[in-house]
Amino acid sequence: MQHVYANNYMIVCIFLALGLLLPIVALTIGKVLRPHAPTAGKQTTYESGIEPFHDARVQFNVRYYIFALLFVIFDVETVFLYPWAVAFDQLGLFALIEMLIFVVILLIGLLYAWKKKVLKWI
Amino acid sequence: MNEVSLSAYLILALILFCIGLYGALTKRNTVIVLISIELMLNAANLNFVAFSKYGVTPNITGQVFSLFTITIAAAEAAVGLAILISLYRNRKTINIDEIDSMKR
Amino acid sequence: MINHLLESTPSLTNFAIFFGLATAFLFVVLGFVTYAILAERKVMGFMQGRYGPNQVGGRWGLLQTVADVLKLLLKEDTIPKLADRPLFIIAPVIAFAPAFMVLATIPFTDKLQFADIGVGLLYYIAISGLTTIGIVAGSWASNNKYALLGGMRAAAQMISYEVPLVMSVLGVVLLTGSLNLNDIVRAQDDVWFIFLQPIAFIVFLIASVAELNRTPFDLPEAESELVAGFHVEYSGFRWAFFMLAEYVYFFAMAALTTVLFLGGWHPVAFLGFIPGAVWFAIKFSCIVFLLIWFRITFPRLRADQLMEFGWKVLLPVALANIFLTALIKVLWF
Amino acid sequence: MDMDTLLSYQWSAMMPEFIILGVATLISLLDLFVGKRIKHSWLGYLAAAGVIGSFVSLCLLRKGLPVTILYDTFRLDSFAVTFKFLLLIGAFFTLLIAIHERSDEIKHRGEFYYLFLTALLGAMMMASSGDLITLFVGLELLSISSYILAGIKKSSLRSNEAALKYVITGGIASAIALFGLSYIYGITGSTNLLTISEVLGENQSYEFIAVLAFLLVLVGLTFKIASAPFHMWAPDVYEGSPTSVTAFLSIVSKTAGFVLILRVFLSVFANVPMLQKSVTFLYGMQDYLFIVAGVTIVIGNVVALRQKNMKRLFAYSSIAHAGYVLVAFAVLSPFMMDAIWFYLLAYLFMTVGAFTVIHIIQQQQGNDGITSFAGLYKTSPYLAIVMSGFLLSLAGIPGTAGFIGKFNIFLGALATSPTHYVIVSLMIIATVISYYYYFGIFTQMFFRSAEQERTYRVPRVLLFSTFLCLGATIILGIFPNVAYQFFFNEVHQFKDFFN
Amino acid sequence: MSTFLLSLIIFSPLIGMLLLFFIPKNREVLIKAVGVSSTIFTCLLMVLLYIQSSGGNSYDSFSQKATWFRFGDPELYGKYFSVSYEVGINGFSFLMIALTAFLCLLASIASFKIKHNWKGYFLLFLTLQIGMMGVFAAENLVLFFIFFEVTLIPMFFLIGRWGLFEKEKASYYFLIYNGIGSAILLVVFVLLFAKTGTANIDQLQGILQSTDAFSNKEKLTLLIALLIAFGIKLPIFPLHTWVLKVHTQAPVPIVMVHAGVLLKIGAFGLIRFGMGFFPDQFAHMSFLIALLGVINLLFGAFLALKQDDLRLVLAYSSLSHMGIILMGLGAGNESGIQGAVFQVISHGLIAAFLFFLIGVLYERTGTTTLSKLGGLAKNMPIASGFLLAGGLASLGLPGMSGFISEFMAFMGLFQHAPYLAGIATLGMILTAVYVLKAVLSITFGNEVKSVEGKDLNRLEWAPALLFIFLIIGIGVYPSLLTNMIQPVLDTMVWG
Repeated sequence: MQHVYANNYMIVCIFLALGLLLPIVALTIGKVLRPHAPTAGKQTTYESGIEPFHDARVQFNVRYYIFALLFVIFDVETVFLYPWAVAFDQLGLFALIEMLIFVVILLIGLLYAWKKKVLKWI
Repeated sequence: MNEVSLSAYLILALILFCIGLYGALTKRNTVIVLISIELMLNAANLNFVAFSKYGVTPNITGQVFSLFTITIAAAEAAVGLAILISLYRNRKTINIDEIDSMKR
Repeated sequence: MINHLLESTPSLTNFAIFFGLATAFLFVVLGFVTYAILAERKVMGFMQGRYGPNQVGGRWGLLQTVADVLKLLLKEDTIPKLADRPLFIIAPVIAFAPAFMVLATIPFTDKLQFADIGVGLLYYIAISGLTTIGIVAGSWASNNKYALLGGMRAAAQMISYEVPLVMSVLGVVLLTGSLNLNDIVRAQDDVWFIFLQPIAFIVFLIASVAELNRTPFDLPEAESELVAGFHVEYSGFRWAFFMLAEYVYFFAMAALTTVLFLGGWHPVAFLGFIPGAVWFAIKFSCIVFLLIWFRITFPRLRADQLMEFGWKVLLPVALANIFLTALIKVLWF
Repeated sequence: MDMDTLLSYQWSAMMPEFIILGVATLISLLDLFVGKRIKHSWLGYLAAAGVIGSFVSLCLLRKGLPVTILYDTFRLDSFAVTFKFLLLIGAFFTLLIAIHERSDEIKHRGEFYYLFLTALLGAMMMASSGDLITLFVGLELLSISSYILAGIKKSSLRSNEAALKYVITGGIASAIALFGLSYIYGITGSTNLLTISEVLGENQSYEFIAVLAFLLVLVGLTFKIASAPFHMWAPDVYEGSPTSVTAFLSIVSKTAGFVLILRVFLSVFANVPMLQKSVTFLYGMQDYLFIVAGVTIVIGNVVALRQKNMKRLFAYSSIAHAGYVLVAFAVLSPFMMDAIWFYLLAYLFMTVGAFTVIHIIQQQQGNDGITSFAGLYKTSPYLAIVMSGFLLSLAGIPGTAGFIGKFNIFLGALATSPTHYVIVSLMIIATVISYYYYFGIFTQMFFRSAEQERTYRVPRVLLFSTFLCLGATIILGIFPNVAYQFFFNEVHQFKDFFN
Repeated sequence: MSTFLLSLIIFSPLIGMLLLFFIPKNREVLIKAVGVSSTIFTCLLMVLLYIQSSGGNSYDSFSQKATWFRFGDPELYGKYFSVSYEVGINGFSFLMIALTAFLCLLASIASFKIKHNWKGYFLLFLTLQIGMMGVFAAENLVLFFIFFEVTLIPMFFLIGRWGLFEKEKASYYFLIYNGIGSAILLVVFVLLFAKTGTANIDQLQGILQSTDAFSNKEKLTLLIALLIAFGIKLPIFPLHTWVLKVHTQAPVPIVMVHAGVLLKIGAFGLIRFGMGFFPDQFAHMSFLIALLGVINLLFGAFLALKQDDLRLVLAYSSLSHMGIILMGLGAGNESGIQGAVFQVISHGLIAAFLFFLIGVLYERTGTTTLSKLGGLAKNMPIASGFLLAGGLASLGLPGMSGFISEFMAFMGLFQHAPYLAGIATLGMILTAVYVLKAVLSITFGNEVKSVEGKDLNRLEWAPALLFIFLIIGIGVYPSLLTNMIQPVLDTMVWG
């Protein structure tokens, strides 16, 4: 059984290796085949034909970050939901109530964000 | 692939922890500092999980603990970033050395 | 045979064999992508009352995509001067590798599966999240306003829909009691989860479309406003890898939907004599067709509609579904 | 875990926590849905009422201890009860200050109050935890809530900086503590405090790791009490945060930190023998505790001499006081519990009172430099006299609670072993040094004159709370038996701490 | 009645404080009247106590004891520390309390010159009085320490708020020096308390002498610590700087009390604890103590000679006179100790008297600089007469109280260490020189500065006369005091 476990993860590693290898190999082959004639014009940043002005790394609307924070919270919530769901048969009704409390608290958080107009995009 | 021994995990965790600590204490960019803190927390997680599997008395508690830690770490990171954003709005920097409006 | 291999001691030979198999599979996937693109164009053409590709490779345009790929391979590769070069180069790889990795755990039939790991579903979800990093990295490295905008949108969209996606699957997990994809398929022996979990299925489908950045949720690459979104500066094969990643995800997501909701390789009622692989292919194709159909039918959403829909509708619905399922399970089973 | 076992638990033991949680939820919902229509200070009074309710329910729970529920992760023993009293009283007074924070600075009043309550909840969980997990979760609940509280003045740069520094140091500290906890779990295979103690007692083959874990946890936990290796956040955070939050940090959060230290170290390490030496583990580690305490005392008092900002000064002063309490712990005397408890009680009243006065003056003068107190005796004799009471107590002058607290610590230290005279002398000398800066405030209040004449309006609630605090400070100083009697008789003793 | 009388005396200023509390702060006359009446009330109670003690013979009935609070729990730890409220007096402490009450009365009269904030001033002044009387009456280490510290805080405010130009600096000097002193004292007390489990002074004395709870070395260390602690208060030579600041900067009534009583707490403590707790070690160190006394004497005298400010002259003279106390104590025999105790009382009176006069002088002339004063006898003959009398008392003219104490102290020291005593006589000569130099230059020297105002008024000469009366009274009829302190001395010298 131990071997099955190890082998399975070896496969995963192989997939990772292949996933990395394919682009590398393909791009290397491409390098051999494709022409290489850079000009200044080709290397400018594309900006619908006009000359690019100031740095592209502009400041973003804070909403993006707030959504990221929301995501972190709710994604982590699933850290608890998954084990609970898997073990739900053994846990029973009480675990359901417990999880309900937990989720309700998080829902209040969502509600909070909603009410505070955080969920409104732009 | 032989069974990886406990000490390997512990050493890895210790290394991660030290890297995190070093980063947290020396780096000037606040985001990197926050990431370093995450690294430290995750080193502890690694310890918990390793002990939970290969420890003196293997049991599930360590994994449960690490679940809690993950959540807490996420909350901490979220709060930290939120504070950083609000600071950035006022101060326009995330460089920890420049955050010194209160002189000693 | 594969079981035997799995039980043997891990060794270099094993590694070689697995590697060979995986490579073979990689080519299958590449083949699928090739023909999926063709199929998409064909179906689009059909629905829009035109022919679609019909020059290269005969009347069906069978070699059209191959020709496209070859063209891309030969195309000059330009990297903008202001770009962050190392990040620019590595971004497509980051985007592609997880897309292929997730395929490792999908059970196509009860025998044809690469890695049967206990937390297959979690693995899929965890790994698939990584692609976002590739996209954001690519957009950041381009140092281009359209690209950055597209990348940020992509990130926002993908993380927003990741939550309902993950939540909707929980209904299935609740019914199965396992994260193993094999177990999930086996649990659908009698009745597919699409019937037990219709809400979850709908949420999952919508969220998966958003995750795939496909119309009607293709804001990150909205041609009419952002030119091409995050990959505007990419050309040649680097661009191809973004596209490839997208289509491999398409493949993976369709396969996952099949596994989770359509009973995987299980046959319909009495048609058990047809092999599982065929059943899987049929269901899989249906999903693929459905997604292509979406693309042609629906107009693109506005960004605000998109985000608000995800957080205000899908997430509560998914959560409600979880508790409905749990409640039903406690009360009736 | 089926329904019956769960229903058989005595859930009422968690009543105080439930009340706090319920009120916090209620406030958040009220704030969301009717927030615009009600006066925001009502939310504050609601929160205060919740604290009082929790206090009352805690009073009702005093009998029939200890109660342990949820597989010993939550235990309500007399230790928890007595220290929760401190937490609740402290939270109550800080809430009163919070209600009077200027509304143009703190816009999110609803959040402000329920974060207060959740932080309090975390502290209370820590007091009652019998398990490393609940302990850590409580700790982080407190920490994370207070990070936000420190930064609640969103548009104030200083508040932002305070919060950021707090997050970073707090994060590092809790990571270090957690790393230590992971080793404790590793060598014992349990997260239950008492089980850990048992296992450690039986199996001493991992003593090196135990020592490492002890030190890591110690270093991590010093963050909460703002003592030596992790004290540097305190001045900046105290200065930058709103005064009510500063008061909260220096009272509730610090008390919670000591609760945690006592909980972890006493229940885990107190009964564990040490291999090389024929003493218990905690005695073996005593030197480290002394170093931490001594360095804390010296840093707190010496650096405070140079401070020109009231809140900064109080930050250093609170560091110094943490050092004093650590001395009480480090000497490992049998009087430890009551000495710490009494000192924290005294510290609570005097600090909260002092912060209330600072708050009033800062609010109406817009300046929290030490010179803002100049001529206070002229402009507002009441405030000046009340403040003097608190300062005298902080300096440990007889007749005030601070003296009795310190005296108890000295007595405990020297009664345990005369060799403790080193740390005691250090502490006493440091106390004399502290006269210098405490009396510097007196100089401002009584000897100097104000730059401009102004009158201070003291809100009625704060008048009441300062009066109460002053009364308590003096009564505890003259009749300390009031508290000691309560401690020894009313709550029946700490015998239940170790089983 | 008699059980509570002592406590009543100690806390009697509280009544005045309570009254003051309700008087509006701009009612100057009323406030002063209440302040003075309060001190008179205390004095009356002292007289009552003297009568009740059957003329100063038995003080046992005044002892009072009540349990106060307790550290630790006997059931729980098996060990606890109980602190009681214990007050009691013997002849010596009775004299000290009487001196305190008397000086406070006169100082409160002198306080009429205070210019502002009378209410706060009297509140603090009365607090100070409680502290001083409590120190002498305390039978318990903790109580002693509490009263000791209670004197500290009012002094800080009184100096810092009502003092002269450098008042803040002076108040800080006072605070920090005395803070350190009390800190050392606290360490010693807590050590004793923690080790023996009792804080009662008599019991401790018994325990320390009968058991070997402390080794000789520890006892010696403790004694040295006590010497430093009380040496700061007394003050002993290298620790004296703060006294100069206080004497020059503090308001006059406060200096009166300070020179008269507060400095004596050091001597009192040294006798009570140093000699009482560690008699053997004290005897062991007697030469050192006597030497310190001689150094104090000479140092103070020499520097007093050089000063141009009357306040500083008197400050150094106080220092020098404290040396005599140390010499007496260092001699360790009956006459030495008697001299020391005598000196405590007599210097209390003389120093207070002289500072009282300085206050008058300063009010009239606006200066205390010797070179700016002179020819006072012409304009203010009565004041000059008092000044001269005070000066003579200070230098130890026979027939005045100073003579008795100095004579006895020297006699004791001659028996104990004749050479040292020989050197010390030099100090006596110097004392005569500087006192006469200062006093004569003021009274008969060239008139430098014109004096505004008249000679002494009723409120000034009456107290002065009272001072003179007492000083001469003791000088002529010393057994008035010796009878009272004899029992104390017996226990101290013969064990």
